[in-house]
This record gives sequence, structure tokens and C-alpha cells, in this order.
Amino acid sequence: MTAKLSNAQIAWRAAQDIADGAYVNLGIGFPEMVAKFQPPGRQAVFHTENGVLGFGEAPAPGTEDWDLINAGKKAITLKPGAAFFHHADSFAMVRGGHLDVAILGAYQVAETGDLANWSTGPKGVPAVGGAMDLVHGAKRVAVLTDHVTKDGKPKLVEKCTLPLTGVGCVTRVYTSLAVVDIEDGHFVLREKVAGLSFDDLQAVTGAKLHLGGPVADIDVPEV
Amino acid sequence: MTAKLSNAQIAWRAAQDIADGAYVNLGIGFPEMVAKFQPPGRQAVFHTENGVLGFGEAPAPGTEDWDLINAGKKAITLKPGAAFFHHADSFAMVRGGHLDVAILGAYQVAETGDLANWSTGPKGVPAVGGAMDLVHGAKRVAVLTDHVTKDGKPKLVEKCTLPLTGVGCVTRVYTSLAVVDIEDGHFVLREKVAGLSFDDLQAVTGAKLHLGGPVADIDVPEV
Amino acid sequence: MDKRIATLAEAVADIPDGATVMIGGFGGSGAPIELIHALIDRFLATGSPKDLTVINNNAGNGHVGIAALIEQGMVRKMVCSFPRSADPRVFTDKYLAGQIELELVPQGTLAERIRAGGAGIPAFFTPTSFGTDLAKGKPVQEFEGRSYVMERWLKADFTLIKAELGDHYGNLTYRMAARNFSPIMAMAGAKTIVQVTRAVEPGGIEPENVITPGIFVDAIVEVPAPAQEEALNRADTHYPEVQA
Amino acid sequence: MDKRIATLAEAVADIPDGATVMIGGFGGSGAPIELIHALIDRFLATGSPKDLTVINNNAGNGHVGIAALIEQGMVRKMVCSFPRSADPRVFTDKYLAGQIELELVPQGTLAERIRAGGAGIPAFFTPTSFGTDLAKGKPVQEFEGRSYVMERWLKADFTLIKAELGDHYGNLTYRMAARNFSPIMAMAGAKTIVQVTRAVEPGGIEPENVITPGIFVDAIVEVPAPAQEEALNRADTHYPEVQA
Repeated sequence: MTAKLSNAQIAWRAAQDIADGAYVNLGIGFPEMVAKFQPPGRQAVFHTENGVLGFGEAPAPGTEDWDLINAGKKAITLKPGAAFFHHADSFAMVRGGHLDVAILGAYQVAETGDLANWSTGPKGVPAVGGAMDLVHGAKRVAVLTDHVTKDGKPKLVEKCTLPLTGVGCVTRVYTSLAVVDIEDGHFVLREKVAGLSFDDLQAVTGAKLHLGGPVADIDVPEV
Repeated sequence: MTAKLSNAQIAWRAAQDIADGAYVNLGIGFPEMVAKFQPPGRQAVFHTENGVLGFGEAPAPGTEDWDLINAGKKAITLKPGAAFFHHADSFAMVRGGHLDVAILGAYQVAETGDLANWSTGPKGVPAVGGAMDLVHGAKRVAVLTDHVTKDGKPKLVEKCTLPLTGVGCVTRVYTSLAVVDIEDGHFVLREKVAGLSFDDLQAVTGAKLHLGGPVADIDVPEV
Repeated sequence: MDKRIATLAEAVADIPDGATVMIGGFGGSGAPIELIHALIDRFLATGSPKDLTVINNNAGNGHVGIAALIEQGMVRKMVCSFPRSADPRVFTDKYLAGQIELELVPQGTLAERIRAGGAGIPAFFTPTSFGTDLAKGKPVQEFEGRSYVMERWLKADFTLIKAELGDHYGNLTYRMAARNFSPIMAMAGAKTIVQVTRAVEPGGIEPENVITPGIFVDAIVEVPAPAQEEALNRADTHYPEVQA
Repeated sequence: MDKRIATLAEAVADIPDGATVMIGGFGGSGAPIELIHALIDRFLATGSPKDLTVINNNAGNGHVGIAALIEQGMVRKMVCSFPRSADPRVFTDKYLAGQIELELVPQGTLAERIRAGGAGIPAFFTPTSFGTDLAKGKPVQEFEGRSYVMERWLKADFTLIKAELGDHYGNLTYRMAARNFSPIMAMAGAKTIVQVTRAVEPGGIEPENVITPGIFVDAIVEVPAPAQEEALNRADTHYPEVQA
């Protein structure tokens, strides 16, 4: 079996699709890595739900200011031209369609664009945060995910079995094995890792993969 | 017939009911005079729809800054502790019940508390401004008005015949002849100008005046 | 990422016939006079844009700014709360002659509809206008025994506003009460074009003092010492200048 | 007109059993730790207030602030978007034991419901949560072919927040991202109590830089050098201090 992409490589691949000057929200956790891989010459503006636009890298340990954090409650720094605003304004940006891209994690993505990423079921304490707003606000909602679950089950499915975050909201999925667009209720394969056959990829995908043109090899460096 | 109060005297009387520290919006025109008659030791904070809280007197002629105006487009000045905000926040203050008092002019007030003060009918250009918001937002909505129209018709009526600004919103009316509360769909007479009989006042009032206790003489200085 | 545009003419070059345009300002305070006049210049040179729907609290004063836009016949419809003013003759004459449409909206409802447009809220309930002629035909619903009117969001194809400081990313501050509708109109315009009195480098505005974050802004053009509508009208200015 | 109160104890003295209380902060940023602890002190001394409904984005961290409030058994119900966190054991334990209620609200809907409460908007429509479990039982309506969920305003009997500067009239500024929910919670509380890091004279805040106008504020109490929740938790602080 072909090597799959690391989380960092998935994030790297997603970063290549972000235009200069784009306003971007990155989900808590693994999607946060996307910020590190902006191509040279391009500068996105990062938004965090708790009211900051234009933040930069994490501060050096010991220099954190805990009034300056992101939605994941991690310390951040500011770039010149940053702005603070309150939560209602922050979600006006989200819901009002002002973000160009939101990049989120996923438990499951359906071929209809449905996303499940907030709850693994009724046990434990439920928590939703800003995900349900982000999926209905950003002009483009992309997902970063391993192609399959830890126990090998498909995460790209015909219909989500876990509680939904949003209906028909995802337009592109970056996985450890492929780049897949969602168009008219279908998964359309755009790129796959080199050496992996279409049939092998289909075998670990829970819904039919369509072809919408030539399928490229994902071109990702070691990162 | 007894002398009626001047507009300035009506405004003076209304000013006596404004508590220290109250947040107050004064309608364009004659109600603006209320600000001049605050009793010594009391300081209200004046709100204007176009995004200023805590404004003061008009500037000396020739010193106007036309970026600093009130809802009537008249130049104003600021007091220490003033604040600027945008129109949606301004009407959040109004609609959200944060103003203590709104004092407006009227064409007609009904015993039900209905107010008509924005349109004299279908001819001409209609204009409504912020009046319809103010009548539903302030904790107390008072009206200043001549007791009768220029041609002697009652302005305090059973039912407004002119287009309504709001339904059941007015709680007190300061007129050139009386101070009248609106309670449970009735006009309740509180004060009247000295020397005017109840019957003479009732004769120029378009709905029944009720008594809810002793009726005082309006005690207003020359202003 | 640099949103600066060199000239007023370029800034307004893309506004097409039939566009819905929000224009900041309350009376003359905050009115982006130079942007409006650039639009008139384009119309006089090319015949476009026309058939505009203009959203502003008022309907212009005198013969400059929005009044001049109306006077040139570029405006099909006004959406505003208070089309009456000290010298509204231009709008009044066209309105009474049936040459311009008017959608009259209570001021707070106008502000909230604009904010809703910018915030992705398609409809909301307000007590304002319940039981009045302005609520006719609108859905009414009761909450906790009180009646409210349902109002819809307002959006625009373009927003034209004036700000005080603007950095290259479009972060803005406003001067005093010139702020009024501009921050919410910046949110509700698909493309928001701003004349700033002073363009500054990113970092030139304290992050805590930014009033409109750059995400709501598409283009800024520097116009130092902008004209003040009230001053123009006191001098009886006409735009374009009447040839003797 | 002077809204200053001398002590934290006086500031929170009027909050009754069963009150709905909005508390500012997102995680530790902006959390009014001293006001919350004053509430705990009162409870320990008098047995009140209890049965509180607390509205905050989170459900507390560690054993200070909101977590300590929950740990003392003062909270009947939490309304929040993200009750999970690095150390949410206090809430989690009580929740799984059925000792505390939870109303889970998407973060943007929580913010908008609070703003609506402050702005006199009893209900609004949002695309957020449509088709999900969190929309169950809520009215749905279509606008321009897209489906939206109707959400209701949120108000509070009391709001407790932290601000940076506060003048005697209650005008406020906030420090960096500590702003978060505080300005809208200030609007939505029937009585808003603010701990300010520095009290200034009226005029001590530029009118253009006021973030929360004083009309939304009822009381301010100066707390210089306030504790930072994150720092307290990194030091494994418990409130009240555990007696050895």
C-alpha cells in the first residue's frame, strides 16, 4: 500500500489553494497547521471566532499574553493591521459570507456535502463551538481529514451516520490519500497520492468516486 | 380663558420629571428645548439617533463642526464622557429598552396611548425617521404638544385619525393646558393650568378626562 | 492585499446600471461627496450608471452629493427613513412627478435591516411599526404577548462610504458622528468602496480602535480634506458646476 | 450619575437565587474572576445566590472562576457553546451525574441571541444548525430558497464582565481579545456590573474609542491587576483556597 500523507502534508496541500489576501478561518487542531504553509508571496488574513483578524504565529513560550488567544485558547501574536471586535461582529463576518475559506476537521463527510464534525454520539459532554456557523458562512468550506478512521472505516460516505454539523456545506476534501471535490451531490476525484490505484482508493471510500477530468498525483513535499 | 403655557413652559414642565442620570432622547424641534430646563443638580445624558450619547449645547455660530450633529442635523457639542457608535448600536439602545425617556411631539394622542406624529396624510413626501423605533423602545414615552390644533381641534382624542406612529406607547402627555397620564386606556388628569375649570378643559379634549386623585395647578415659571 | 486605488474614477468604475448602492452619511455628516461626484462624472461622460437604487437615511440636500445624483436622473429608487429636509427640492420634485420611487423605512429598522444583510440574518422581528401603515403586508408574530413585525435584510451590490483613517487592508476609523450608517453599510455591500481622509500603513490604527475591520472593505481611495455637504450647501454649490 | 461602587461585595450583593447571569470571557480571556469570586464569597457566607443559570461560551476551567462557581453547587444550568476544555472536570462530573443542566448553542447563534436580547429583537433567522440536532423543535423558514432556523433572544438579570478602562458613566474599553462576548452581554443584562482594571474620569476615554457606551452599564468597580484565569490554572489554583 502506498504511503499516505501526514497531517502536515494534508495541511500543506490545502494551503496551496488559498489566494493572497484571502480571509481564512482554520478549525481548532490539525487545520491550524495550514497557516504555516502559505506559499511565498501570498499572505492570507486569519480570523478567529473570539474576535481577532490578522493574527500571526504563536509567541515564544513564557511570553504569552492570555488576553490574546485564538478559538482554541492558544496564545497568538498580532501582525500589523490586525483588528479586535466583539463576538457578534465576529460571527457577522462568518455568517454574513465575508470569509473566503473555512478549513475544518471532520468525522464524516457525505457526497452531498453534509459534514459531521462535532459529536460522536450521545455519550460524554456535547460541545459545538463555532463549527455550525462556519459551515454556513464561508464562501468555501474545505475539510482536512485522514481518508479513513483509526479503525479503517471510510470517512467519505454516502450519508453521515454521526450528528450533522451542516447540510450540503463542504465543497472540497483534502485527505491523507486524495483531493476530492463535492459537486452536485457527487465526490469528484481531483488528485490522489502517487502509486495508489483508483480502485484501491475507491475501496476505502464509502461512496462512489466520480471522475471530472484527469486525476493528478498530489504533489506534496516532505514537511 | 386662562393663559396657556408657551412651548418653552411645556418643555420646562417635562424637564422636571427627568431624573438625574436618566438616558433621554428628545424629538426633533420643540422637544429639544427640554434639555435647557434640567433642574439644578440633575444631569441627564442625551442620546441622538445618529450615534452620539452625552452631547451638550449648540456651539457658537461659526464654530460648528458638521460631523458633530444631532438627529435634527443641528450642530452640537460634546460633554466629557460622551461616546460615538454606529446606527445599529444606536437603535439597539432605543429598541432594546435602554433609554429611560423619549419625549416626542404629536399630531394626535389617543386615550389608548396610540400616537400619530409622522404623517398628516397621503399628500407630500412621507418621512418617518426614528420616531417609530423610539415609541417602542424607551421605558417611558412622553409627548409634548399644544392641547389643541391651530384651528382649535382636540389633539387628545379617543382614536387617532391620522396615520399611527405606534400603538399604546404613550404614558404621559404634557400640553399647553394640562399634564395627563395614560392609564388602562384612559386619560387621567394630573395637573392643569391655574384658573382653568375641569369642564373647560374637558371641552377642548377629544376623550373623557378621568380623575385619579387631586388635580394640581401646573407650577411653571416664566421661561 | 493592498486595497488602495489611485483615483476616484477607478474606484467607481465597476458600478453598473441598475445596481443597488448603499451610501453612508446622515444628512451631510459622513456623506462621501467625492465618491458620489465621481459617479456623476462617469455618468456625464458615459451615460452610466443609471437606474440606481440608493439606500441612505435621507434623500439628499441642495444640489450636491445624493441630491445631485438624483438631479442627474441616475436614481430609480430611494430607500430611506427621512426624505424630507431643509432643502430636499430635488427629491421632492421628482417624487411628486412620479419620476422616482420611494421605500420608506423607520430609521432603526433601516439600520437593523442593513446590519442583518451584513451579518447573514435574512429576517428578524421588531416591535417598530407594528400597527402602522408601514407594517402593511408584513408578517406579524407574537412573542411573550407582544406583537412584532418581521423585516427582511437589506444588501447592496456596492457601498460607498467616507472614513477618517484607512490602512492598506481596509481597516477604518470614522470622525465623530460621521460614523452613523457607514460601519453597517460596509458589512452589507458586496463591494465596499471607501474614501479615506488619510491612508495609513497597516499598524497605523490601534487594533483596539479599528471600527470597521478590513474584511468588510474592498477598495480605499485617499481624499484628503473632503468636502462637507453642509458647507457646500451653505455656499449654494451645485454639482456639476452650472456653466454661466 | 457616578456608577462607581467601592467594593466587589457591594457590586454583587443584589444577585438573587435563581438569577440568570451572563458572564463575559472566552476561556480565560476576559473572565471577570474577581466578580465571580465575590459571588462565591457571598454564597459561602450566606448560602446565596444559588440555582443560577449562567451564560458563557464555556463551562469553566480548573477550579477558579466559573468552574469554582459550578464546583460550589451554585449553578443550576449552563448555556454555552463549548463546555469541553483542557480541564473541564468540574462541569463534566456534575453534568454526567445529572446535577447540572446544559443548553448547548452554536457559538455564533449564542452571540447573536445575546445581541438580539440587548437590541430588542425577540427572534431572528440564521442558517446555522439547520438540519442538525440542535435545530430540533425550532421553527424553520425558507428565504430565497434557502432554509433558516428561528432563534430567540437571550437576556440576563445580571451581566458580569471585565473591562480595561471604565469612566464614571460606565463607558468602557477592553484589552485585546478579552473583548469577546462582553460588549453584547453588557447590552443584554438588565443590570450590568463591570470590574474595570482602571477607573478614569469622564473624558478619560476618547469618545471615538468607547467600545461599550455607558448606557449599557449599571455599576463599575475598580480591580487593578486582575487575575488571569489561565495563569491561575497553570498554578493549579483552587478557589476558595483549600485549607490544609
